[in-house]
Amino acid sequence: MLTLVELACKRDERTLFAPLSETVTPGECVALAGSNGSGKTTLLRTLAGIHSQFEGSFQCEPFLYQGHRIALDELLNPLENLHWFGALDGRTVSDDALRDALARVDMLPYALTPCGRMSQGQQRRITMARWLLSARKLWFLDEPLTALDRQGQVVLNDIIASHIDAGGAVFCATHASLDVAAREITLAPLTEAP
Amino acid sequence: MGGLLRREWQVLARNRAQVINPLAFLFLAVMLFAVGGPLEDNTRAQYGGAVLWLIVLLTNMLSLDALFRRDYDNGVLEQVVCGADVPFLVILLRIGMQWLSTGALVTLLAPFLCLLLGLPGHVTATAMLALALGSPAISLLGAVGAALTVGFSRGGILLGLLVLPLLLPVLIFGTSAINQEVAGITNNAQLYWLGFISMVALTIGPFATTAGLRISLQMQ
Amino acid sequence: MSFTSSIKTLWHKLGSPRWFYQMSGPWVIGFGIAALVLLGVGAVWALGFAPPDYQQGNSFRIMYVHVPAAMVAQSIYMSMGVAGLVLFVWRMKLADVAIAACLPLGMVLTALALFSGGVWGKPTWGTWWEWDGRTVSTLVLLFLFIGIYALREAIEDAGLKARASALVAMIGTINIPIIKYSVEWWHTLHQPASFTLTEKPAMPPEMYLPLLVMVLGMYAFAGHNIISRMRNQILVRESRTHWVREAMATGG
Amino acid sequence: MVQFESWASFFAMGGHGLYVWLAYGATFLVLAISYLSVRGARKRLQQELSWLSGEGGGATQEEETKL
Repeated sequence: MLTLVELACKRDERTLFAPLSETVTPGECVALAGSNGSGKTTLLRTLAGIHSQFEGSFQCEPFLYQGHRIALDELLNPLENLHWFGALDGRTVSDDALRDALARVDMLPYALTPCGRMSQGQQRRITMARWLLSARKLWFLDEPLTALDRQGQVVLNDIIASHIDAGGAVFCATHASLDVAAREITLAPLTEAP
Repeated sequence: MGGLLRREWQVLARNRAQVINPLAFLFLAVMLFAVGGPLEDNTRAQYGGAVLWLIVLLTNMLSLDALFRRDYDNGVLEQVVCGADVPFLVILLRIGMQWLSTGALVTLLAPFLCLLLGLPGHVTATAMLALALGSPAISLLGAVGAALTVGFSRGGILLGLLVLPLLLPVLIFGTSAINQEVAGITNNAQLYWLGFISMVALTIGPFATTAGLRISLQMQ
Repeated sequence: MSFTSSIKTLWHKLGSPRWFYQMSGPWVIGFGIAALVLLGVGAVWALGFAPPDYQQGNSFRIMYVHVPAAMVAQSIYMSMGVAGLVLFVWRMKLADVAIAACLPLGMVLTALALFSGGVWGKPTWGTWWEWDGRTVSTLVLLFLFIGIYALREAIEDAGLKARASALVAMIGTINIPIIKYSVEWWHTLHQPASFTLTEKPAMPPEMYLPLLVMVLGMYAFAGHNIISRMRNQILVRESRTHWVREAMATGG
Repeated sequence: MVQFESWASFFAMGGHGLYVWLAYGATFLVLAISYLSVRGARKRLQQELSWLSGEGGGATQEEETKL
């Protein structure tokens, strides 16, 4: 699903970590550990095609990327946002699929309130609904646990577990450990570039 | 495609200030020029065309600065670049919407502006045609500057510095189209040139804007 | 080796700054000597031996300094556009070194062209600044340079700085012909078609040859200056590598 | 052949001497400054790096050579 060959990301012409070679197969959850500034976010953004300064290579099938930013338009309500993200993928999202996704994250009553007026945790839940609606099998999640309350974390672990069982793959950077059994990769930060 | 367009309309409907403020500034600037400029009507007609185009250019710079800023901050732009099959289309739609809310609207309001600027009646048709042909180039090339400067907090100045030199031909041909109409000389050449420049901007604009956004996104 | 394969190997070698650094040493000296000779001979020829202009007298000699500066400045901007294309398509690091090296000299020569243009205008038209087709397009060129310079100052990340300035240089280069034509057209509109100083009339050889020598001299100087700036840039960017250390130790 | 009879008329340049010498002076001054600044930057770099090559380690002070 995802193969990395001697991948080393660079920022401001400096290599951040030792070259990495990994493969992620369907039904696998990989947790990316590493101290702050070790390049976890940069690696995820490189795999998502946003960051373009790296050495080595990687192949990955169509993916879903969730960065630090919420990726919701604060002027629009959840329904409009999710419809738009569906259109971004070139799909039209049916109403009951929307209803199920929102129910799954317990955000159904908030379906029509503009996202700008929601709390950070609620917006995170709406992005989880977006993951459910996206047809992409490979998920890149950057610190998914941030701003989630206890109940939210339960929902998150439940979603990831069912995604893995359904044959998807998750490649996520996180400090707190996930309930799901995850293979750990640590990035060895390069103190002095060769 | 429909879904993408729907969101643009929704954002436009809920963020009307983004459309109204530049227009208000446009009329304000025209008034300032009219008050500041010479009073006799014959001289005012001579520089009316230049004033009109200058103000349209500068108002566009104001609205271009905020073109991608909101999506850049809330993370939607990331999803466009890495999620969409064709990010180019989404960005072309966004530029189109910006043109609608500035270029097209100014073209529709041109009769009032020509009136305020003391341009004779028969000039209005040419002014509208020139604005319609020239304003796409402003939005398309301006979007490239907006994409490159969205990462900086005070990007507005740099946006103008990067884009206005490239828009000099639009100012030259737009102004002389109106001036020659005032003098009664045919000005098809200028209109063709404005159309040509807009076509060039249409071919390189969206691609360069996408490349610019990819650069700015790496600055986050 | 067939022609195409030697081009391929050259292209491949250009990818490594080290090869360029070692190869460019003699080029810098060559360009330097050529510039010295050409500019020296050209200046003496233009000042002492070229005939004065029948209308303007001796102030015409400023053209031998004004035209080369304006021409080379524009060629520098065009080469930055090409370097930008190379950087964008083939991701060659050397292209950004070229853009960073071309920028200061390009700006300085454009400003110089504007200054000498103004000094030339004073005795000829009585004003230090004449809104003439050439002066306006040189002024626009200066703003295009300043735009790239300001953008490079605003971006910290070296890789992004390179890609952003490459993009702006490419777009600027595409627009230069359109801007030039529109400014020339605008000028002819305002200026009745009298003898415009900047239109190059068919010059007799004794006027034209010193100009050619001065232009070649200016190009040689630009070559020398830009390549030595590129070498400095390479030293700064590759300062941690061992080959730079050895080169420096042996005074290379 | 030489256009001027005497050195005096050469410098006077038929009345336009001020402008001609101002333009030539400025041009060659700018070229000289540009050349010297590049050579100066190179000398500074050479000292910095050769001093460091003795040390063998650590980064130089990363500064973009300006003009």
